[in-house]
Amino acid sequence: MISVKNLKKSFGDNEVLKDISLDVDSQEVVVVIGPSGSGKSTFIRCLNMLETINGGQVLIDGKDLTDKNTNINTIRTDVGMVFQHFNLFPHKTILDNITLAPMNVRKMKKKEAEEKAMGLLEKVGLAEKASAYPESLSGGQKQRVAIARALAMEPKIMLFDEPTSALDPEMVGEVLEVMKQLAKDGMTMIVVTHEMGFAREVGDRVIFMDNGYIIEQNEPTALFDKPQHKRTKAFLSKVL
Amino acid sequence: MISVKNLKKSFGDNEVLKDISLDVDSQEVVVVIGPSGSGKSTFIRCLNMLETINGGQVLIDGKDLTDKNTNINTIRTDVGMVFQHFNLFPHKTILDNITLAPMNVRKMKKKEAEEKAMGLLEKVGLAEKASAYPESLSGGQKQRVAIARALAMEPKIMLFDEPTSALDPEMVGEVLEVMKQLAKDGMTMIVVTHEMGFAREVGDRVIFMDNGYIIEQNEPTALFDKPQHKRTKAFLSKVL
Amino acid sequence: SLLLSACGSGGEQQSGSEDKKVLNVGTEATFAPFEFMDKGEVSGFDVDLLNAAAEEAGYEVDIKNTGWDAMLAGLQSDQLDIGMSGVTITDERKETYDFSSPYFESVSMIVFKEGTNITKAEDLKGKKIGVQNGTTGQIAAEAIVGKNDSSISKYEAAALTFQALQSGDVEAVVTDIAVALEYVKNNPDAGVKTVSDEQFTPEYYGIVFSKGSELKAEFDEALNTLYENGTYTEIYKKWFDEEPNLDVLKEAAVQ
Amino acid sequence: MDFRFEIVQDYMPFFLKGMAVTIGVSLAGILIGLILGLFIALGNMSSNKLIRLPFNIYINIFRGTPLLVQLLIIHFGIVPMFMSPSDPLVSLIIGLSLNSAAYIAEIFRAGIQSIDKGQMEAARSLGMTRVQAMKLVILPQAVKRVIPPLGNEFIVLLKESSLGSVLAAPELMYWGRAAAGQYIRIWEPYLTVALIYLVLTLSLTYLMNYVERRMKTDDLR
Amino acid sequence: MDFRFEIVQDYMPFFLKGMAVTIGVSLAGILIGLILGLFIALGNMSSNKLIRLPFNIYINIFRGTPLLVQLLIIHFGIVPMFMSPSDPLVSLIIGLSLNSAAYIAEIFRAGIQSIDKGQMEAARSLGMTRVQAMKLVILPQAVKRVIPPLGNEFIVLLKESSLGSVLAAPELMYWGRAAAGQYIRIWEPYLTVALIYLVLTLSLTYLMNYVERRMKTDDLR
Ligand SMILES: Nc1ncnc2c1ncn2[C@@H]1O[C@H](COP(=O)(O)OP(=O)(O)OP(=O)(O)O)[C@@H](O)[C@H]1O
Ligand SMILES: Nc1ncnc2c1ncn2[C@@H]1O[C@H](COP(=O)(O)OP(=O)(O)OP(=O)(O)O)[C@@H](O)[C@H]1O
Ligand SMILES: [Mg+2]
Ligand SMILES: [Mg+2]
Repeated sequence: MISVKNLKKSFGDNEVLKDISLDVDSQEVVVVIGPSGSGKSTFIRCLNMLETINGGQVLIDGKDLTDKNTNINTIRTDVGMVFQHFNLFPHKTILDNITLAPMNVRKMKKKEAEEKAMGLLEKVGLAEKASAYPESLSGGQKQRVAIARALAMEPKIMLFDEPTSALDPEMVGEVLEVMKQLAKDGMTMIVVTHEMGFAREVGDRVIFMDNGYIIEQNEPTALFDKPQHKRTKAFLSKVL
Repeated sequence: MISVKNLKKSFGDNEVLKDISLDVDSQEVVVVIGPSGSGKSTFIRCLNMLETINGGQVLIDGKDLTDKNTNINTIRTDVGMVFQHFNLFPHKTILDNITLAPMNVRKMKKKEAEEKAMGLLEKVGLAEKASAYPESLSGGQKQRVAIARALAMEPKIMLFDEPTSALDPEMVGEVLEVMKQLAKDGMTMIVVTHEMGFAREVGDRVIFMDNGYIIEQNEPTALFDKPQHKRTKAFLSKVL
Repeated sequence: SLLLSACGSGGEQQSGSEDKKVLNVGTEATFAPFEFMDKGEVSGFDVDLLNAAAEEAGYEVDIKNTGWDAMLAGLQSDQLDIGMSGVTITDERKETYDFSSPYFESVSMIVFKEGTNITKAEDLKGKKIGVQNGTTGQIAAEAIVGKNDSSISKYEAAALTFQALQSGDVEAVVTDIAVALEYVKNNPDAGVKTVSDEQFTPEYYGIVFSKGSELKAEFDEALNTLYENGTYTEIYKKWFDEEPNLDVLKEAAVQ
Repeated sequence: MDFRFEIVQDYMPFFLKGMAVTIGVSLAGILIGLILGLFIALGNMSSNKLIRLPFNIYINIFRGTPLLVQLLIIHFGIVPMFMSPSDPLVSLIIGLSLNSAAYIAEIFRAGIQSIDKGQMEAARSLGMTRVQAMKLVILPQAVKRVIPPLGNEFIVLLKESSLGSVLAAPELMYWGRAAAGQYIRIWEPYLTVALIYLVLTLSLTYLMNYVERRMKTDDLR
Repeated sequence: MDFRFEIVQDYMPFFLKGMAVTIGVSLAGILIGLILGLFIALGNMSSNKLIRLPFNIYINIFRGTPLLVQLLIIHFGIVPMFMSPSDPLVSLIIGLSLNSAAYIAEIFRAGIQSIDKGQMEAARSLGMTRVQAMKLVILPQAVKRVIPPLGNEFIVLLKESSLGSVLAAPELMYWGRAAAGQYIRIWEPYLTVALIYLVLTLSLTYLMNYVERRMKTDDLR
């Protein structure tokens, strides 16, 4: 599904991703952890070309992102993204937030898009908020809408960049619940998170990144309980 | 040390604190928990008059905050405050951040203020950063400086408003460590936090607020393990 | 402070009681050939005449290019003693200021592009006319087509008036003969023609004083002397290359 | 100093006509300026340096030279090429539009850049093109941010339209100058004209504050 | 159209002198405007409505009326009370200062209000008075934010100083008008003058961009 080979990315002189290789299978849930500044966000942002790639190769569902003939907008409809700060469109109702891209990118009919959106809102438990504006929602509700919005494009892969770390603690659970359901439904997911409970329960694999490299990867229990690398140990000791 | 009687506070029509009464002894560490919007921040901001009080009475070390003759600036030097977002002064070095108030409010000599500041930086483990600017520090380091800055005024009470919730997880520990030390040294503290581990280990008492009221208070173990009130239970089930 | 100022000016006693009094004069030096900046120096017919008249009346004059608005405000606030800027004498204006007896007969002239059908003042009717705001040209044109008629455009400076003619904004410019000729001299290939008409009633320029100024009488007398002793004629010929008609001025002065 | 009210009275009909013209040309100027300004702002934000260049030059020239000179060039140099005889009102509107477009472009740019980067990223990550994201997500939000500075720009324009008097466009200041020319008195006409400008700009300011306050209340953050 | 270069040549020394005056009065105007503007901004941000009122009126009047009228009133109404005869340069500097102060006050207000509220709260919570917090914490940070808009204001001032020609202050536009009056031609003097203004404002723009870029590099966030 996703195949990353020797990915490199720099901002100016700052080499943020040094040599990342990774394969993710269909329906796999990969959790990425690592200290702040290690390049986690940059890595998943490269996967839907929010950052330009400086070296190496990324294949999404067989399509090469570094190939100039690849249409990034098509790729992006295949790769949904959920951000730490939700990034809902504040001037649109919840329903319009969700239907905007399907109607304008997929050229879906309004009625069809809205039916679909209502289905997704049902799924994330927010059907009654359809006509509200984002500002009236709590953080947890916003993030669930953001997930529904991404799903409306029927992506094959979902990327999550610390989806719960801007939330008040009592709202973390509801978002993780939605993500668990998504994983259960067979979505391919890459999740940057500090929620170790989620990683343990849902993750098929946990990747520990530091300083632009993948230092260690393993099944969650194995990685958390028996980290092999010194840096992994040091990090886990602080966070767990 | 602190005595709050029937405290009331509204923003316009929105009554945020409805009837808060609380006594805190010298050297006591009180942890305040509760859902978002319950009024925790507003409550501790009332204690050093960052919010004007609409009703009731607050005595700090015997001085009545609602009395017009009370000099708030003097009260504030007795009550240190640490904010969620650090609020360091970006245009000043770390050392100057700490010496600014002692020199200008307490009219301390520069040399004396700096010696004292270095002592405090030593205590929070950041002596080598004295001449750095805040932007070059990590979140955890910033918050430790903010604590040192508050301590430089030699307050009798320290207020903390979610001091670790803007931090990356691997930096939470270092800040809590400093706070623990402070508690051990006998500082009177009121701490709004979601770090239940800290509450358990350091707190003398935990207060659960909801919707502008203190719903329940008890020793940490008692409150966490046997919450009496329905709302307390509901909240704890989400967060623990 | 008394002490200080006494110390400061210790050496030089002001002994100028015998020096001539200096009069402050304002002008808007954008009205060639009457007054204009000749590379930094205010010069023109008005300047020479005023200098001569002042000499005659026993004054010195300090002529500054203050600009039009500033000249008027200066007169009204008594910061200036004299305004000398080809100012047309009208009854409306006399309510606010005192004018010297007329020192120049301003006859208006029509300037138009070659090919425009204008032979006399009446032809202005139905045409778009450009004038310089507040000048004799404006008075003359308004006498033909009516006050503040929409066919009249008032420009701030002579240069703009002629530019408007060039760009076709207006079909005719009505202005003082001297200004018209000065324009033709400076812009020989402008492709314009001029025509004058007896129907334009002559207007007169006067030196402007604030209301009730004692200077008026002295300068009237001085002007008279200049008419008599030939100085006026000399200055006139220097700037306009022809003999002045002194009788007209004297006659107008009587009215 | 005496103040002759009858001068004000005499010229009041002209002042009122002039005021209407002033309002008209300013409105026309800001409206055309808005359209041009948006276009220039988008051009000036292109990622391609060569596309940016002409827009940048445009902005610098129109912000860098006195409007008076711009008006003269437009009226006497450019408009006559398309229109004969050239009408000073047309030239004034063109001049104000082109000039305000340069300032409005900068207002739009600031407004667009003040929208959180995450909005563009979210839109792009949903597969929208840059243009779609601009049109559907960024601009609708930027509109609110630019209303206060646009209001200011309108006030500036209102006052600057007084330069139209140089072209003999019959706006408020033109009639003020005409009155001053007739009576060769400056205070009566200029103070009256200043008062009218003040009334216009203050009304605008209050209108703006009202709009801003309303926008804040039903802010859809 | 023929362009008579000798006119430009003849008047070049005067244009250069005028340019120096233009730069001088604009500099003086912005410097005095800065001091006044800061004072007005602080007054206009007082929590007391009655204290705010006069500052608010000041700002509205100076932003709401044409600078031309302000200059006339200052030169003929106010300056003569202290100085006789009043020097047009002095009046021009006073007028530009008072006018720019109103705009600068708004720039300062925006700058101060853009500083995160937490900064004031942190300062107050350490026991500083409002004045101390302003002086030690808020203003030093606001200074950076206001530099770009102040640069713009300086450019505006530079161009508006051309109204000094109405008072016969011998700045750049004055000499442009003088040349136009002497030769009864507009293009040679006005285009030259416009070019000089453009050079001045462009130099300033580049200087400003340079300063902004430098500030970004050693930004002490
Ligand atoms: N747009 C950018 N321009 C320049 N540098 C950047 C940019 N984005 C990220 N960086 C730098 O790249 C490095 C990695 O950043 P990244 O956001 O990928 O880390 P992260 O692992 O997601 O950290 P966090 O846990 O704090 O989100 C950091 O040093 C950061 O400063
Ligand atoms: N300055 C203010 N103006 C108006 N309303 C305010 C203001 N500050 C807080 N409120 C309101 O007061 C209520 C309580 O806010 P407060 O910040 O005290 O809650 P909290 O318990 O600290 O929540 P959190 O955990 O999110 O920090 C909220 O409804 C909030 O919207
Ligand atoms: Mg990140
Ligand atoms: Mg809070």
